[in-house]
Formats: sequence, C-alpha cells, structure tokens
Amino acid sequence: MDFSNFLILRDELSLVFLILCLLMFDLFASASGRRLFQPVACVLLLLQILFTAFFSGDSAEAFGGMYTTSPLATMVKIFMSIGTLLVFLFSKTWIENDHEIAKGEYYYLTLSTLLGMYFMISSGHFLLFFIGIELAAIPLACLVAFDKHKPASAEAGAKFILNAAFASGISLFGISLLYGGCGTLYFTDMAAVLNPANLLQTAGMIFFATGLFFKMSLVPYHSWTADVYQGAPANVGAYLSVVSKMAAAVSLFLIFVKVFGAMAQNWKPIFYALIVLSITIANLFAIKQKDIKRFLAYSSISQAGYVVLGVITATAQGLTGLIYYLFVYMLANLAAFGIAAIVERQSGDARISGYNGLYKTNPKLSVLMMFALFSLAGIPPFAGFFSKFFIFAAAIQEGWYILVLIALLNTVISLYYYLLIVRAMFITPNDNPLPAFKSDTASRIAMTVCFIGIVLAGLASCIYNRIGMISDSSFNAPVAAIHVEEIQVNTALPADTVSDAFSGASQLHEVQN
Amino acid sequence: MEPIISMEYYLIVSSIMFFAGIYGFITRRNLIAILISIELVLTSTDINFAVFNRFLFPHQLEGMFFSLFSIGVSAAETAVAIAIIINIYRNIKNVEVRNIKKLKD
Amino acid sequence: MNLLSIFVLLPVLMLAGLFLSRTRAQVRAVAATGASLLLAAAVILCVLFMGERQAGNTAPMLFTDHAVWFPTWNIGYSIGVDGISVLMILLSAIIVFTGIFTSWNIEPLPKEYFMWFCLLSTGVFGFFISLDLFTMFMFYEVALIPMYLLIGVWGSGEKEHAAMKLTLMLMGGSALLMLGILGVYFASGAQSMHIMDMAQADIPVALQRYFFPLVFVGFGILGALFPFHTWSPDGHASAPTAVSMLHAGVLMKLGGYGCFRVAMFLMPEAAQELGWIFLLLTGISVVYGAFSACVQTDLKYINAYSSVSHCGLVLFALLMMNTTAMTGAVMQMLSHGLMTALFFALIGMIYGRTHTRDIRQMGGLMKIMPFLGVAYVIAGLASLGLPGLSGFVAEMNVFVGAFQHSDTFHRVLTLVALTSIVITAVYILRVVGKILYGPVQNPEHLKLSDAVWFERFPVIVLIVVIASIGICPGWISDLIGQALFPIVERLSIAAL
Amino acid sequence: MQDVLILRIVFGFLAAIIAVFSVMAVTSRRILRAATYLLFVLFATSGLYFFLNYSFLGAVQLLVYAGGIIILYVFSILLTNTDQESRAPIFSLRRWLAMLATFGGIALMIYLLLTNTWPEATMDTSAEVNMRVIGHTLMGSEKGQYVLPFEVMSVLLLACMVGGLLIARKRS
Amino acid sequence: MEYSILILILPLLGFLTLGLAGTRLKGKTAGYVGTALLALAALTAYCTAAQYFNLPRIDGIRPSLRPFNWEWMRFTEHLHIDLGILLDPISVMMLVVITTVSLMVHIYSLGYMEGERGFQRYYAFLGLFTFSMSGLVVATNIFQMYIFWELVGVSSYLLIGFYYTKPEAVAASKKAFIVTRFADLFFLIGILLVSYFTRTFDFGLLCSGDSALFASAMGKTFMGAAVLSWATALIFIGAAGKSAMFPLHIWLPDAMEGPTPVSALIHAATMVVAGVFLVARLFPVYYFFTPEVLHGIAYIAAFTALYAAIVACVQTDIKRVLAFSTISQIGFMLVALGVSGMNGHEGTGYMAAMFHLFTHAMFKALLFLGAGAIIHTVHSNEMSRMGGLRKAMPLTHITFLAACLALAGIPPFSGFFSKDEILSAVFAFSPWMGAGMTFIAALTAFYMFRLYYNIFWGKPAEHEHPLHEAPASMTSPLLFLALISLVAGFLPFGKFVSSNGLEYIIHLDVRIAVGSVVIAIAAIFAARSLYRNGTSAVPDKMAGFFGVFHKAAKNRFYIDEIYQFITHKIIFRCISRPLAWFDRHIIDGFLNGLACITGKGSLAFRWMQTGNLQSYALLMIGGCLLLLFWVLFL
Repeated sequence: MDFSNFLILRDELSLVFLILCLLMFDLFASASGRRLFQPVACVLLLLQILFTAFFSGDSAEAFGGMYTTSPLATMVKIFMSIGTLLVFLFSKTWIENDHEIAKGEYYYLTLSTLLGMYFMISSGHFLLFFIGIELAAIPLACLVAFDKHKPASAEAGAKFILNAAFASGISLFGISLLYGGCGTLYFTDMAAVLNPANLLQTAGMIFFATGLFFKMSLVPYHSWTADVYQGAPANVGAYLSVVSKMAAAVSLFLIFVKVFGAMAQNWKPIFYALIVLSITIANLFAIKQKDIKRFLAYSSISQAGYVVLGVITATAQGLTGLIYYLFVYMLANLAAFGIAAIVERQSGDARISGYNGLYKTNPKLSVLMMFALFSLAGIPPFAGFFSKFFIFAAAIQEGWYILVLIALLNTVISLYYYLLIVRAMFITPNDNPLPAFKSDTASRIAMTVCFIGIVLAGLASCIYNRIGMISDSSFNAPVAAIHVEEIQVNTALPADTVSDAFSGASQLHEVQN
Repeated sequence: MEPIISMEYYLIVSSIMFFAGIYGFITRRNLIAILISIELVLTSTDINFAVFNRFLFPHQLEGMFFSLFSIGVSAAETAVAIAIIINIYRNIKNVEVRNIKKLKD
Repeated sequence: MNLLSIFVLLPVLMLAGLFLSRTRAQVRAVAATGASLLLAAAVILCVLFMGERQAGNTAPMLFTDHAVWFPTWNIGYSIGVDGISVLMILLSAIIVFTGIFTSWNIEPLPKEYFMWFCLLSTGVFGFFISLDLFTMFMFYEVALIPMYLLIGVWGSGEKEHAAMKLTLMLMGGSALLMLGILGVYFASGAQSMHIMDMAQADIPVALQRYFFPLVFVGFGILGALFPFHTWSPDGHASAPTAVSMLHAGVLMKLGGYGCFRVAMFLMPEAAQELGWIFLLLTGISVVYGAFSACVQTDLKYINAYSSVSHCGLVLFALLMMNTTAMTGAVMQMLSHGLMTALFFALIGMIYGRTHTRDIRQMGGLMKIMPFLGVAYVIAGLASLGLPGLSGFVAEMNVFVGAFQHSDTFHRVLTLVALTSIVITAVYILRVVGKILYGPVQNPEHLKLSDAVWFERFPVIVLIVVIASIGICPGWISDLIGQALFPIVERLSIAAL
Repeated sequence: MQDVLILRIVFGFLAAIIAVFSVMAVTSRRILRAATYLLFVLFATSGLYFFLNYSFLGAVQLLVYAGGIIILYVFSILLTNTDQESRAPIFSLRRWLAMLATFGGIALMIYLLLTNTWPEATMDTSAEVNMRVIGHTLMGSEKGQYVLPFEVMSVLLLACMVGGLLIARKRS
Repeated sequence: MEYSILILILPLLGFLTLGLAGTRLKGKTAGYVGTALLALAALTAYCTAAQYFNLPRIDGIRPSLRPFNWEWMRFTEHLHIDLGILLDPISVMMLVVITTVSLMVHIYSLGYMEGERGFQRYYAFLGLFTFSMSGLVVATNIFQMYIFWELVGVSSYLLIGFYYTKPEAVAASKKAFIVTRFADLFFLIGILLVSYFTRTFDFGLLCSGDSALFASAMGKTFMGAAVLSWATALIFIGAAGKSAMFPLHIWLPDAMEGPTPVSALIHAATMVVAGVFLVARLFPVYYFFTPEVLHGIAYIAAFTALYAAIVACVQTDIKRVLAFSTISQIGFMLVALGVSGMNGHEGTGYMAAMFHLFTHAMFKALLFLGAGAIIHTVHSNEMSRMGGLRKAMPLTHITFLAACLALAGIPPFSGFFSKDEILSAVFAFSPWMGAGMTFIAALTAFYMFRLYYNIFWGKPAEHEHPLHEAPASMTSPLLFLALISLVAGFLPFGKFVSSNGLEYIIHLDVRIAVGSVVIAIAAIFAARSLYRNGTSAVPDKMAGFFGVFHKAAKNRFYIDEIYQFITHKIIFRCISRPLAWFDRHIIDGFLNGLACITGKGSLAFRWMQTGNLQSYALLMIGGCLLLLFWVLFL
C-alpha cells in the first residue's frame, strides 16, 4: 500500500484532522473551554483554508484514479471552506444560546458534510462519489433537524432525509445501469466507452443525475427545498443553499462534461429543460412568498438554474463562469441568509413583513441585505452582475440564444421579488419596526466579509481572471480534453446497430466519419 | 456458454423491486413504511450491481464492492432516518406523513 | 489620469463624502461642491475638446484610454469621447447640478437621497464616456437601479407601483440589451468589446437582423419607444422633482444615445433594413404621446407624455439616418433634456406649494408666483418649438433632415410627425392657460410665495442654457456633425 | 440438466419471494408485517447473492440487513406505537400517478433491459470469489481496490453515529 | 445700409431690458424707455427708406440689398438658415409701416394703458413684436421668415393674453396661437417641399424665376397636381392662417380680447398682413410656376372679403366689426395679388395690394386706436353702450370719421386710391369679380358708417362717469394717423413698389372710380338713414326679413361652432381621450396583465408544494421518467 497516495489527499486530510481536533476538543474540554468552541472552530477552519491555499498542488491522481485533484478542485474546496467558515461565523448566537450541549456536534457534523463534498469534487470513481454525496447528505439531515425540539425543524429533517434517500436510491439505480453498460465505474474509463446511442446508458445517466439534480434542487427535483430551508435553522439553510449547492454544481459540471461528455447530445436537452423550468417556476413561486427563508429557497432554486447554464456550455468559459457565479452567489446568499437568521432571532419569526421599515432602525443591516439582494438579482456594480454576465456570455458563445433570453427575462421577474424585500426594508412604512440591535462580533465579521465580497468581487477583476486561469488549465488538462468535444451522432440511431458497448468508442468514430 | 438463468430475469426482478419501492415511497402513509420502501429501492440496486458484475464483468469486483458499500451506506442512512423519525414522534406523537405538512406554500 | 475618469471618480468621491457627512449642512456642501466640480469639469472638457478639434485632431474619439479588465472576454475599461458624448456629459452635468439645488430641502433622509443621486450620476457619466460595450452596459444598469429607491422612498402618489414598474420595464429592456450586446460581440468575432474594434469587424447581416431589434428595443425602452413607454408617465409622476429631472433629462437620453452608438453604429445594414419598423413605432410615439398629453390632468403626466413624444422624435430622427436629422436628434436630446428638467423642476416647485398637480385645481398662479409662471411659460414655449429656444433648432434639424430623405415613405412619416408640433402647442397652451392664467382657482393659493434663491438658481441656469442653444446652435451642430460623420458614413455604405 | 432445472426452480422461488413480498411490503397496512415482508425480501436477496456465488456479499446482506436494520425497524415501530397504518382514501391522485409511474417505469426498464446489447462476458461466470481477493481489494490502493472508499465510509459511519445520537438523544 | 440692423436691434433691446428689469422699473419709465427705443427704430426705418428709395435703379429695377447675411444654422450642404436683412421695395415699405404704427401704438399706450398692472410687460411684448415683425419682413430666406413668423405668433399670443386673469383673453390667445400654428404647420410643410426640390431657402434664388430650380418639383405630381402647386398652396395656407382668410379667420375676432392698441398694431396693421406680404414676397413663384394657385388665392380671398363684410354688418361689438372689416380688407389685398400679373399694366394688382396694405395699415390702426379711445371712455365694447359721442370726443370723432371715409373709399382719402387700383385690377381680371368686389366695397362703406353713426350719433347711453376726450398721448397718434390717411393716397406708390420692380405710374380708371364712389356714397347714406338717430325700425325689420341669414351672420355663420365641434368633439373626444384610455388600459393594461399572469402563474404551480414529502418524490420520479421518455423516444 502506497501511503504517498494519501499526501495527495492533503485537502481532505487536513479537514479530517480538523474534525478530529474538534471532536477531541469536545470530548476533553471543560465546560468553560467549550464556550470557546466557536472561535476555535473558526480559527481552525481558517487555518485549514490557509493550509489548503498555500499547499495546493498540481493535478494528480491517487488510488488508481479513484481520487483526482487539480488546482480547480482545490480552489472549489477553498471556496466551500470559506462558505462554511462564514456560516460558522453567522452561527454563534444561535448555537450558543439554543444548543448549550450540542454545539460541538454542529461543527463537526457540518465539517464532515464538507468532507463529503470535498470527495464529491475530487472523486474519480462512482463509488467514492456516491459515498461522498451520502456523506454530504446524511449528517446534513441531522443538521436540518438540529433544532430538534422545534417541530418545523424535525419535519424538515424528515423531509430532507427521506427525499435524499429516495433521490440517492434512484441515483444508485442509475449508477448500476451505467455499470452494466460500461463495465467500469472509473470516470475516465467510463468516459471512453460511453455510447450516446445506447438507451440503457442514457437511462442510467438520467437516473444517476437525479442525485445531483436533487442536491442542486432543480425543478422538478426541487420541491423539498423550500420546506427544508424554512424548517431548518437559518444557518443550516444557508449552508445547504450555498456550500452544498456549490459542491453539487461543480461535480455536475465535472461529471457531465468530463464523464458524460460523449453523451452531450443526450443531456443537453435535459439541462435545457431543467434550466428553463427551474428558473421560471422558482421565480413564479418566489413572487408570492411571505417567509424570508422560503423566499430565499426559491431564489436559490432559480439561481441554480443560472448555474446550470455554465454546465450546459461545457466549455472552459462555462466552467469559469459557473465557479465564479457560485462564489459570488455564495457571498450574497450567505449575507442574505445570515441577516435572515439574525432578524429571525430578533423578531421571533421569519415573515417578510417583519422587514418593514428595517432601514430606520438597522440601517447597516438593511443596506447589506439590499446589496446582497441586488447582487443576487445581478445589478451592477455588485458582483452578481458580473457573474451573470459572464455565465450568459459563456452560454451565448455556445449559441444558446433562446435559453439565455429566457434566463434574462427571468432576471426581470427575479428582480421584482428581490425588490419586494428592498421595498419592505426601505419604503414600506411601519410604525413599530424591529428595534435597533447589535449583532455579535462573529456575525459582524462575517457580514463585513460578505459586504466587501459583494462590492469588490466583481469590480476587482483579478478574482474572475484567476478563476478563469485555473479552470482553463484544469479544463484543458489532457484527461478531459478528448471527451469534451461534442460528438455528432443522431440520437435516433437504433440501439441494435451498436453491437458492443465496449467497441462503442470506435463505433462512434466510424459514425463520425 | 449460456448461463443457467439469463441475466435479464435477475434484472427484471430487481426492477420490480425497485419500482415497488418507489410505489411504496409515494403511497405509504407512515414514515417508517416509507423507510421500508427505500430499503427495497436500495436493495434492488445492490442486486443489479452484483448481477452485472457476475454476468458481464466477472473478471473484476467493482459491482460487488459497490453493493457492499451500498449496504453500509443504506444502513447508516436508515439509522439516521429512524433517529429523525423518532424525533418527529417525540415532537408530534405520531409518524404519519399527513401530520408533517406544516411546511408548505 | 485621464480627464474623463474624473467624471466617474468624482461622483464616487461624492458618495464617499456623503457617507461621511453627518449634518444636513455637510451633505448639502458635499453635494453642491461635487456637482459644481462636475459642471466645471464638463465645461473644461467641452473647451478642451473643441480646442483639440480646432487644432485639427480628427480622430473619431478623443481623450481615449484603455485598460484591460477581463481578458477572457476582452473587456476593458475603455473610455473616450466624441462631440456627442461631450455634449451629453455637459447636459448631464448641468442637470445634476440643477437637480442638486432643486432637491435642496429634500426630506426625509437627505444623505441617502444624495448618495443614490450620486450613484445614478456615476452611471450616467460612466455610460457616456464608455467605449467598451460591457462597461457601457454596466454603467447603464448602475444608472437605472437607483431610480427604484429614489422613486420608492422619496416619491409621491402611487410611488411603489410606479417605481416597480419603471424598474422592471427598464430592466426588461436591459435584459434584451444584454442578449443583443453579447450576440453582437460573438457574431462580430471582434477581438474586443471596444465599440471601435467591433465596428471594424463585419457582423453578418443575417445575425444583425436578430440583434439589431434586441439592442434597439433594449435602449428604446429607456427612450420611451412606443409601445414600451408606459413606465414613463407613472414613473415621472411619482418621482421626486430632481429625480424626474435627471430621469427625463438625462436617463432617457441614454436610450437614444445607445440606439445610435451601439445599435445603428455596429449594425448599419440591419438598421437600414429594419429601420422602417422602428420608424413607424417612433412616428406613432411622436404623435401618440402628444395626443395623450392633451387630455391629462396631472402636470407630471402631461410632461411625461410630452417626453414620450419628444423622445420619440429623437429616435425618429436617428432612424432617418442622415446627418441633418441625426444632428437634430442629438440636439433634441439636449433640448428635451434641458427643458424637461426645467419643467419638472418647476412642477416640483409648484407642487411643493400647492400640494396638487391636478391642473383643474389650479389657476391664476402667474399672479401669485410670477417667477415660476414666467419660467413655466418659457419652458412651454421651448417645448413647442419657439425660435430662439433650443426646441426649435432641434425640431427644425429633425424635420428638415427627415424630409431630405429620398424615400417617400420617410417623408410621409415626417409629415405625420410634423403634426405633433401643433398638438404640442395645444397641450402646452392648455396647461399654461389652466394653471397660470385665468382667475385664481383656490383662494388658499393666494398665500403662496414665489421661488426662493435655491429654486431660482437652477431655473435660471436652465433657461439660460436653453436660450443660448436656441440662439447660437452653430457650435453644437458642428460638434455633433463631426461626431456623426463615421456613423452616417457607415449607414450610407450599408444603404448601398 | 437436473441441476439446471433445480437451480431454475430455486431462482424462480427466490424471484417470486422478492417480487411478491416486495409488493406486499409496500401495500400491507400493518407496518410490522411490512417489516417482516421486507425481511423476507432481504433474505431472498441474500439468497440471490449466494446463488450468484457472492457468498460474502450474501453474508453481509444477512448480517447487516436482517441482523441490524430489521431489528432497528422493529424497535422503532414498537417505539412509535404505529403498527396500524391509517386508512388511505379510496381514490387518490397521488396513488394513481404512483401506479402510472411504477408501471411505466417497469415497462420502460423491461424494454430497455431486453433490447439492450450487453457487453460480452469474458470469463467464467460462476467462480466463487476468494475471501483473500476480497480482503486485498478492500485494502488495496491500486486501481480496482477500495481502501479510500473504505476510509471515507468510516467517516460516514462516524458522522452518522454522531448525528443519529444527537437527534435521537432525549432532550436534556 | 448696415445701420438698418438697428431697426431690429432696438426693439429687441427694449424687450430684453424691460423683460429682464421687469417690475423693478416704474411703469411709466418702462413706457418711456420702450417708446424712445421705438422712436429711434422708426427714425432708422425712415432713414433706411429714404436712402433706399433714393438709390439708383439698376436697369430700371430697384435693387435688393442684403446689408446682413449671417449663416445661423446649417442643415445640409445646400440648406442653411441664414439670418439677414433683405432690403427691397416691399420690405422697406413694410418696415416703415411697422415702425410707424408701432410707434403710434407705443405713444398711444402711454395713455391708454396707464395704471395697468404689467405695464412693463406690455412694453416688453410690444418690443418683441416689433422686433419679430421687422425680422419677418426683412427675411432673406423663407426659413428666416418662418422663424419670425413663429415669433410674431408668440408675441401676438402674449399680447392677446395680456389680461391673463380674464378667461376670455386666455381662451382667445390660445385660439389665436393654435389656429395660426396649425396653419404654420402647412407653411412649414410647404417650405420643406419647396426646399426638398429646389435645395434652397433663399428668396433671391426662389424669386429669380429660374425654372430650372423648380423643374423637378413641377415634374412630380401628387394627386393630380404638381408637387410645386401643392407646396405653394401649403405655403398659402400658412399665409391664410396669419392673415385670417376663411376658414382660418376665426381667431382674429376673438383676438380682440387683447388691449386695443395691440389690436391696432398686430391685428389690423401689421401681423395680419404678413400673409399678404408672404404671397407678395413669393409672387414670382406663384405667378410663373403655379398660376392656378394664385387664382385660387384670389377666389378664396374674394369669398373671405364678402363673408367678413357680411358678418361685419351685423356685429355689435365695435372691435369685432373692425376685426371683420380687417379680414375683409385683407381679402381685398389678396384678391389683388391673386389677379395680378407681372409686367406693366398687368402688375397693377400687385402694386394695388401693397398700396392698400400701406393705406389700410394706417387707417385701420387709426380706427382701432379711435375705438380704443372710445372704449377707454365708455368702458365697453358694445355699440349699444355708445351713441352721441361726437360732442364728448370731438377729436376722436373727426379722426374716426376720416378713417371711415378712407375705408369706405371716398376721395381724397387714401383708401379711395388704393381700393380703386384693386378694383381696376380685378375688373381687368374678371368683370364679374370686379362687380362683386365693388359690392363688397359698398358693404364696407355701409358697415363702417353703421358703426360710425351708432357710436357718434343717436341718443347717448347712460354712463356712470362723465364722458371725456382722451388724453393728448392718445389723441396725438390719432391725429397723426388721420393726417396720413388723408394724404397717403397721393403718394406715387407705383414709383416705390411694383410687381417687377420697374416704375409704375398709377392712373385712375375713371369709370371704376366714379362707380365705386357712387355706390359707396349710396351705402353711406343707407347707413345714415338707418342708424343716424338710432331709432329707425328698419334694421330690425331687415333683420326679420333676412331671418335665419341674419342670425347666422350674427353668429359668424357658426364657423366657431364648427371648429369647436372639430377640436373638442373630434380631437379631444375621439382621438385624445381614446388614446389616453388606450394607453392606460390596453398598453399599460397589457403589461399589468403580464405581471398579473406572472402572479397567477405562481398559483398555477402551487400543486408542486403540497407539503407532502411523497408528492415531492412523485414529482422527482415522474420528472425523471418523463425526461427519460423524452430523451429516449422523442
């Protein structure tokens, strides 16, 4: 057994180490020491981020291709860790006041789901991917049900775990079909033998995709989202909507472009339909929401639709756009969720009407919320504008005019409902608005980070350029290069003309010629 | 060489099991019953993996191992799900699906 | 540093200054200083620009600068101006300047108000100096969004509905625009999003047919193109005075400016081919707006419909695609910007006193507030195209130019559009007659006072500028004519 | 041939158990019975594994499912006092749609399975898998070996344990 | 003669000074400043005239000078608006008329407007008007003319609406502006048409009679007529609007709501003849290229003259009588132009029109100013409130009589000479028309003396204040103008102005002269017998006899009502209101509907969120299977 393999996994190992440290701390620290749990967790996570950032390596494979890493993967992991860190910062008041006993669990459960997401990004094999996705889902269900004395939280937990299990069951079924069709579960091997004309493989792919679509909460795989976000503690909702979605989106891109690249003609129409449905239906739902967390849930569904635009392009620009979009979305959505959490704590309920006149009493909070919403809506000079523009540009470059048009028209609808919140905070008169209050230091640090990010992540082009550079290089890495090109095969090709799935690739070349 | 039982039969059986699970998931009215349905879904895919491995790719063990891990994952999943269901029971004193419809539009 | 960047930097500095100010006096000081500096910078720019031109610099754009921003998409911060942009900058500076004085006593939240105001100006100036489609588009949207809060918070009447409608319609336009811009960029295969670079590349006519309408309508919505103009009456009616001024005075010009700078300049073939459709729409705008204005009873609605008519004329003239008409279009932008700003300023002041904008409830105000009355009459006369005021030179350029078009269809449409000058007279005189003349309607009004210094100041500035354009239009039409040359040349080549 | 027939009968028996009890497990109104039917299905499944000469897999299936999960089910059913499922409405749109999806899905799957051209098997199909091989495969880090998933699995189980405890633990 | 620019600058200066200094000046001071500036302008005008008419003729033709021509705005290579001064016989003549009448009005107003609120404003507007009108007549090109055309329109608007608190005045000013602007629209279209084909605005080129210039315009036809004919007809519509030709005359009677001196200046002497001036200015174009339009002008003008004369006979408001009389007299001028030829004797009409313009300006201004003096005393416009004023206001009486005689065409008053020339020109064109015009001349005499007798004879009406003669500031202009009315007829007008610029000797056609004078005197006597003592029953009988006709005439043949119907019912009710409704409900409603549908759409998808986790799963698997079917089989 070659232990050098493990060194390649240093991102994950550092995280595991972090989890173990926290576990030990939780076990052995005194009650007064535990009060420092949040700072300790945050500092350690920050250290882990720095470690990952400074010791990031080149593209590499380990365990016979089961695990792959690349600067891109590392970057996404860093982004996810940053997201998690921000969530931790926002969680202080909630976790310390409501969960005196269980606060340790919150951190290492979250981190273990983060570990699962790391593996999702880095897996080179369906088994590892599957375990990763489960690791990212099952403890998350515990987190959703974390406020276990609250029926809503418990209900949300049940909905989440059952639907997640259902989706992963379907997904697993898809993997089994793919296995039957290809005889391998390694990404690279499978990519070589996939045959777009084979119906069973296509079916396998679609069943498999369910798991990711579920995590991305694309319509019609989305219905759980609103209920779960509403019922879950706001910080968990934030984590769910941001970090979890980021992992799902990036692995969606990596798997569909790199593994199912040959099947592009089969999955692109599906993605097309899902994008249109997600954006439109989620927008329609969001319009009528009264609860801020439900509202943000629908908004995040529609944002997921935009993210998938990056996948459907299947180009390096698309990948860049996608990651950048996710990053910017992360900042804005975390700010929105964080503020939702704070306001919910202060006012005791999460209705949008509770925001009426908020600006009068809590101007800074309102302004940050507004900036976050503007960023989500894609209004310059906030970062959201840039991310939308670039992802649309990538899609247009590939000729998805109608799709982009639909997406653009939907941005108008989305602007409408984002403005509803802005209106509540700034315009709607309210005789007794929420009284002025002061958030805890950690939250304020998080909000400052989000604020700076929302304002600067777009204008400072270095971020986008850097992401672009990294994803370009990863995208054009030799492993992937051969599979991305679209293979023009008539879908209607009868299945029996393809005699042997193993010779599918060669057959393809013939058809191409 | 012709196998004793052709592979398709296994697969059909597992498909029936899979869709029975799905049907159960959608129609059962009790959370634990739903969980039982999920077990069917997961087990059916395990059969698929094992069958494919045995019939098509007997020189390696990927399918079998996938089944193995899948059993483990589903066990963990079930455990957590049952914990959550019990928590629901604590909260609302029953585990009927219709009673967890508080969160909706 | 490039001179032009000042126009973006200064509002941003104003933003920062306002952010730091604590008292109303500080806010006013920062706003007034900043606006004055902007105006000064605009005048200096104008002088320097004309100096350069005098010195024989014939480059299409002057004071250019370029910095790479997003290399992936070849986006850069590219700035530069031609005669038209200079005039637009001057116009914006004047209106920002006067707008600040008009909102001298704004309540509530003066600081926030001026901050949004500054953000809006940043967008406007940025738009006019940009040569890169991306930055142009970005600034365009930056200019739009503050409208929502400016109307929503400081507006009156059905402000929330109006603000929402305005924002959504304009953003709908910018959605089309974004698609159009990206489409053009990729269709042209250009090396960058710089307009001049894109103009070098040939965009296939088949693709132009799709993107021209997108871009034109996208900008056209802001230019109140029929039937996408309905945001304008509601928006203007609800907005606070200075915002109406800035919006009708400058923001609506972004539409016209974009239409020729982007849509027609980059896609001349499609402009020639599809121009007639839009010409028809703008023709309708012109007459329709004027007729609709005739029966309105709210002062702001009247002016808003009048804006529809006048801005329709801008687009109408642009689509005539010859130098004279297009010169007229740009002049009309200037003229309409100034006189609409004047109108809105006056309406705001009148409203501030009478607390009504219903013309049926006012009368004989001339006697009570002669200064405002006279100014209103002057604005009205400018609007109906009295020689010696700016409206006349603009309209005459438009009509004479339009009538020089060789196509009968265009000339007939010109005649149709011409009728607007009579209808304009009808509604202007109707308003003047109702509110200023006649016996005093409401005895309460007898107690009202005339304008005070910070009200008179912007009014006088605007009137002086309107009159000076009306009296010596020569230098302006020269500036515009030079700037139009490359555009008209492209269009005429495309016509062949 | 005799063997073949017997094997076929055995397979048919297992298949019938799986199919019938699957359906019963999802239709029985008594939850405890449903759990029992599930147990039968799981037994039959492990029978299939044995039938396929994956004894290890079959054993694991028996141990984990029959020995662990079903017990968990029985306990939880008893704990939550919900043996009897509430009566379903006679007509329910969801039920019909579920039927439609189920039968459509089965039809689709059967169509796909029967029309698909499978890769040729390359080796003997009935050899028992050596335990040693299984051990090596599980612990190896080469291609086709599974130490990494194994490790990750351990984290998963740990996390699930912590999570399960956290949720199921009585309120303090 | 560069100094002629002062004729424009001085009144403008007056306008600017008084306008800007405004109420800071004392009313009287403002009046003096305005009057002084105008006196200077008038002086300059006289100098210009003297110098101009003493210039040597070139080939027997009076030269046309351009002391100023400044390119103001360039449209295209060929088309540009110039601002300049064109001095030729008619413009110089007009300058004299304008400045003289204006000066008289300025002086007169010092008395008439004394103590009025807005005295400064009044003088400022007068200055603006004088400036604009002078600019109009000296225009070097048609566009400059259009510019000043608009400016006089506005000054007229401002002055009619001078009493802006009076709703009638406001309505009248609005009406005047809109009607003339409506006509101006056609003028502008005409300009555009002409310039499109000729590529010039310049009068010098347009009036050169160069047929190459108009070739393309004449070659093209539109609805059976040459485009050029359309263009000139359209330009004439503009002229008709300003000059109150039927059916665009409706604004002029209402315009009498303005201060009376203003009526004298603008609505009698100067602005209303701008149309005549325009036709005269473009006479070569009309004559050479579109004679049919010229004849059309003659017919329209003749009809208008008749119509206005008839209406004038039954009006009771003295200013309205004068207004209709003005319309009628402008009709005379335009008839003369319409029937005129170019050379020699054929050109009588042109000369006569200009001559009549000149004399009419003087005596009509006199009439108005006289009426003003009367109104000033009586405080009413109604004839019924007057009567027997000849004793109270002797000076006014005498001057008014002189003006009446002039208008009636009794020698030796100036009206006789100019009207005689017109009649002889018309007779030369068509005896029938000549007879008709003679009849109208008789009607003129009739209604003028009806007015005269009603005012100055008969039984005095009751008055609260004692009646008194007007102050000297008012009577002196009356006397001056009366003097001119008396002597102007003896001017050798043909020497100064003629159609082709050559010298033209006026000679009286005795038959026509005698005939018209006899008829006029008969009419005067008719009026005398009917109205002298104000007790005759005949007028009422006649009214009864004409019945409907009388009523119709009294109501100006309901033209106003027809306009009212068109503007209010058709434009407002049938166009504007529906359009506004359409805008609010259809277009805006469409967008709101879109928003509404979007809102409803969110309800349409409610079924996705039942709260039941199983339906979520159903959705998932259902969606998944549907996608599968779609991708696999479709």
